[in-house]
Amino acid sequence: MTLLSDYNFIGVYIVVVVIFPFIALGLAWLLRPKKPNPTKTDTYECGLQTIGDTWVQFRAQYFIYALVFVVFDIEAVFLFPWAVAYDQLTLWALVEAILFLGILTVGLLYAWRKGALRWQ
Amino acid sequence: MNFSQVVFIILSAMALIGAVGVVTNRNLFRAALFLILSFVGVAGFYILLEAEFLAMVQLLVYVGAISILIIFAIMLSRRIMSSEFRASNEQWLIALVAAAILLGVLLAILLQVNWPTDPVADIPDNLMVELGKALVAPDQFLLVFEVASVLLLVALVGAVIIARER
Amino acid sequence: MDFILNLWVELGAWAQGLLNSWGVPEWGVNLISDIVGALILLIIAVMAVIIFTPMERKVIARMQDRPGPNRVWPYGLLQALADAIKMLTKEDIVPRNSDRALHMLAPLIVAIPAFLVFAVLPWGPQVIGKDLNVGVLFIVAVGSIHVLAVVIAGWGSNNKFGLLSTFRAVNQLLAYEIPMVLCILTVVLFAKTMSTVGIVEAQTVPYFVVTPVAGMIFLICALAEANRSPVDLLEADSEMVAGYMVEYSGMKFAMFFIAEYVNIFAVAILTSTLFLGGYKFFGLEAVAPILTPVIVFVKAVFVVFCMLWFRATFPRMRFDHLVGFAWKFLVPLALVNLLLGALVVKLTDNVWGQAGFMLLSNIILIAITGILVNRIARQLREAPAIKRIAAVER
Amino acid sequence: MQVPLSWYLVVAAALFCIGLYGALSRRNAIVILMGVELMLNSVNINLLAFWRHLEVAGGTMTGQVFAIIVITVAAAEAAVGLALIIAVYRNRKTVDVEDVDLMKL
Repeated sequence: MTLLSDYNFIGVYIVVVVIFPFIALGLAWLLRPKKPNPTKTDTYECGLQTIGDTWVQFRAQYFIYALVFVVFDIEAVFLFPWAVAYDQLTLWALVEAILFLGILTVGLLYAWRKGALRWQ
Repeated sequence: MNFSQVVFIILSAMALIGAVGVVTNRNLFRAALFLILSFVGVAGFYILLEAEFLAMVQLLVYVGAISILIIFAIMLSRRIMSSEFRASNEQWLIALVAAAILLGVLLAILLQVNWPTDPVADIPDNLMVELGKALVAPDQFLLVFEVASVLLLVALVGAVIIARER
Repeated sequence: MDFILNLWVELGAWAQGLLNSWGVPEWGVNLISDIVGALILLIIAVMAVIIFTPMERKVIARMQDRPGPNRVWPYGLLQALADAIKMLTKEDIVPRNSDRALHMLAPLIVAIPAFLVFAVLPWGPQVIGKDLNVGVLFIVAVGSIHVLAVVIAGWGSNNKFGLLSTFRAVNQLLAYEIPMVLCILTVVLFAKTMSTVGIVEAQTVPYFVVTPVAGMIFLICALAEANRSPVDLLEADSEMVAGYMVEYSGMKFAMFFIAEYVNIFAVAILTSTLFLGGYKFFGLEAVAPILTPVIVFVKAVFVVFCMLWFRATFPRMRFDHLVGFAWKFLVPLALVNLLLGALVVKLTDNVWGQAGFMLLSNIILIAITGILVNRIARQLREAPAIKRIAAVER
Repeated sequence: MQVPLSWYLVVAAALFCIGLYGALSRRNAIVILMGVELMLNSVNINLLAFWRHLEVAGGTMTGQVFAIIVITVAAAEAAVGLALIIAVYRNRKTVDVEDVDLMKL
């Protein structure tokens, strides 16, 4: 139960932190003026009427960056236990990690070569 | 009913409400947000199971990476605000019945077994070290460790080829 | 004497004893001390806004040779309070075209990760919210929720510029998270633990001296994650109005504002914990444990000062350069540094030996990187214009 | 004091079936993918629940490592799956699986 009692505090803290914005916004709700008018609720574009859809042509480029991120995020997940235990491992652990990172670096280099990291 | 069990019920409410939200919501973006709610609930389960590393990984990978990927895909494939879509296909009723039957069967089997109520042992203090050792030990999961990197490489290369604009 | 030395710990024990003597049951005492601890952390985090907004304005003003805010007594130091009152009394506007529920959801979420990080940041050996076994991973994992708030804000507002900025913001945050995690991994490698207190305890030599490369990369990533100029592209005023926050007014905007400054404070403390020795200061922490929070705070203010210095010195980067810099320069460099660290740890068990070898290898690494960058830059400069553009864009 | 193992199994089964229903009944490819992610999550709950209640005594880490692998596979699947969806959308302007029937006779 020692580990779970660690997280009691985290749980209480999460509750406090989640309540805080509600209190702040509630206070503002009490104090602020409420005078709605249609011009105020326009989409803000420096005073111009907004033209067309909000849907601007988004690039698949953004998606590819996120893709590379996902792969490297998971690589980090594997390396965290490795790094903590590294002191008690043999030299082979280093070789294995180099292999692991080497394979992923090939992926990064591939994406780089193919221009996936280039802004078009 | 003790404290952990109350927390468990709150978390399972989160996970299940999130899951139901994913499959019933007609707005894609909101469905993705419900999915994240479900992920967070599952991360809470991992804490209750004293697998804190996995709980953090769940947050890091599912909430921080996969859901962002899904939201990007939604933004790329939908006109914003018109994100309503034709909800279900003609076989939704069959699917519902099939899922319900599967749930029934699973529950029937699960509840027959006399599962242990309490864990058999406490968590060792140096869990992370044990995990790290297991990952790189040749007689345990070394192959898995290396194959995972190959899998990630293949996924990266494949996805980049497919998603790139030509 | 012991009482004065360990004031913070003794104070907590005394309060718990007092509650016990009143006949409060065990779980009640724990709950009350948890709630009090949580409130203290929350107040410390909110203090960041009150301390750092005037500091930022004053420091930047000095660097730009102007007085800065000087109306609100004294010397404009209460500016933050005046801002708070203004924000509280501003009208709340929800754009007609927005997705109302999501628009309201984003400000509720955005501050949560920033505050949560404070739970594991150490102010002293025992003066800490909770010393988790997976402390630094907790920070990284919780920090990734920030991205989510940005996405919800951008989508919920239904504004072209807001959405465009959201895409930029998410890409920047994602790109700089990877080198950041790799630097944290290097630190974990040397400290052999993920607990924040454990990392501070392991720093006989501050890790910024042991591995300056990781320290610098971490600082750059910290700037990007906290959205500071020169890498503040997500709300680059001249291009994006106010970025994904463009449709937010009044207290909802204030939530983003608070989140930003709490983030800066958290990142500054994190930098001092991971690289500057945290609550340690040449043995002072052993002589006077009461001073440990002060040591942490001074180090954090120093880091924030460096961030402001950066802001005043460097011009804003172009977006493609920014993301390219992370993926093509910081990530490979951090990877090489991580492997160098692994090699050094295996080379010797002695802490000083490790520090010496690592520092040496880092200096060599910096030199090699400098030569390489210089050579590539020269090639680009001497190449014909067409080729140059093609090469830069690769 | 602890939560019984059977509770985890029941919730995981419910999560799996909801995910299955989502994957079978929706038209939108992205929602189908989300259903699959839910199913993988429920599997992970089971793996870790069994690890905690039955495996810890042996001191092995199979449950944890399996869970990490499942997360890795889920991420790879999401990456490739979403890339496919984007590619399909670019060519056919739809992500509705009913409309992507080019290979059908």
